[in-house]
Amino acid sequence: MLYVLNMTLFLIGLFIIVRESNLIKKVIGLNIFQSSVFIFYILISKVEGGVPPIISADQSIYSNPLPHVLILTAIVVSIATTSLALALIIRIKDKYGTIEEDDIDLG
Amino acid sequence: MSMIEAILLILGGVTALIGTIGCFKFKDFLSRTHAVSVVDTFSTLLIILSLIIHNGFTLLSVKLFLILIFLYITGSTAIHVLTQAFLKYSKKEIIK
Amino acid sequence: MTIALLYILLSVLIVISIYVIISRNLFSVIISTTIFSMVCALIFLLLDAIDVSLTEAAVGAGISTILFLSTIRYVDIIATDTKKSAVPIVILFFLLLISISILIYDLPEPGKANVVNNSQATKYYINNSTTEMGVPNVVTSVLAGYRGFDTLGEVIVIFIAGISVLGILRNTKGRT
Amino acid sequence: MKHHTVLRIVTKLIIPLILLFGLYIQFHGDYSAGGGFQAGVIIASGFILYNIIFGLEVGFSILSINMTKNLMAIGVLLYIAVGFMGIIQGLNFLEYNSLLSSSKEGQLLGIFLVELGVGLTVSNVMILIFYSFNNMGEKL
Repeated sequence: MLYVLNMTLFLIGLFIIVRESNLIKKVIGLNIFQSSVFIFYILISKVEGGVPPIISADQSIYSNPLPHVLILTAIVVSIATTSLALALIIRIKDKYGTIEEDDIDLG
Repeated sequence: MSMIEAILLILGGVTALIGTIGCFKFKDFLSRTHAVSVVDTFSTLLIILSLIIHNGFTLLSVKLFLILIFLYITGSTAIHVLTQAFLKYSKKEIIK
Repeated sequence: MTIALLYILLSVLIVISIYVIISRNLFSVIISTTIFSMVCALIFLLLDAIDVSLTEAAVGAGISTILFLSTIRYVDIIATDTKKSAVPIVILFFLLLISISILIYDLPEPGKANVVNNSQATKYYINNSTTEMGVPNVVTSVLAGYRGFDTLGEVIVIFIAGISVLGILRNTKGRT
Repeated sequence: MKHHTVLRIVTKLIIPLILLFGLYIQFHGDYSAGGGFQAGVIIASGFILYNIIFGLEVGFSILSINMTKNLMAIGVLLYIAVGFMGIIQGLNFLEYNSLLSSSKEGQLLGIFLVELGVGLTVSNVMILIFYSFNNMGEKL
């Protein structure tokens, strides 16, 4: 059932990207979409009865560290790509005078 | 977990809940921030005190104490700045 | 207990994202995105991923909010309503949700996925991190040691993103 | 923000704490949660707070745009240089065993240097993005 809630979040993010015409809200939808994927990765890496993957003498079961590494770098890359998208939005506002997708006049 | 820790923890949670209810109940901006800030200070004190008693006198307790001091400084400053911004911009309607 | 808390937190995330759909004020949308990131950090903490939680709290609630707020200085704060009809998209997405939910029943329950933990690579990392590298935190040793080449690529991606932002905004006037 | 006395004093008080916490996260990452990525972001947020409160002109006198450009390139170059140290001594790219006489200490030194490079790059890229968003045009 947790996966179904997670996938609902995934589809809400996709919905915002498809329907909204405001570009900033589109970027926020992309962030929600990414977050749902991150949560999915971390959900499958949890091991029952495990502890955080820092080795100590009196523990033998640890959660899986490999998805943590992948998501750790993905979060920092996502902020870099978000800032690139925001820079492009400022450039679009500068050139066309609006950030509503429907109102941009390409002609 | 001893009795004192449990009582402190529950008291902290209840006071935080009261502050949140006050934030939604009051009509005026200034009384809302007042409710949140006063109750917030007390509930963090109770919760962190409970955790310090639970850990005993170790390095972790010192770190928790530092967290308490940091929260006191930044939290009160944040409420101060919010109120200043309200007093300055309330007539101009910066946020519609 | 943890599972019940996870249900509540994921429902909070869904409520926040529905608020993002409804609200037209970009300022409140951005502040609710900050709350979204903090709740995400809490979920990661509950699922034993402390490094990821720290990163999400610093990046999502700190830097990301500052960048979004810097951007809405230059654009209108109120978003106009779209003319597109929501009905066909919602129907399509409900069908998609039902089909995904059917597929998801093949996945193991969260926490009981020994399938993942049995992989040879993970076992090797956990068993040999202290003896080979002397680093108790397995995430650090995998990030910088075993998978160093991967991290090099990520760092170069961040570097290129910084250069690109500089190049795009250099020719922009930034009229408010 | 010249007239916000409380804000200025509190900022002066907590910026050293933020930078100290960032350095702790950077150098204690081997033994607890942390590492280059998180530390870079935290240190960058400390600098950004300083720039917001005291103004960009004062911020530029501490860390100018040219300095951030150079430092972020130095971070990536440090990472690649550690990788090439292995090739010079006849091993694979990014193999840290040869950095010191004992293999385990070589690994520790390699991880330390690599995390340092990552932290430099991430913090300076974040500061540079903040500068670009708030100071456009010819000044960049």
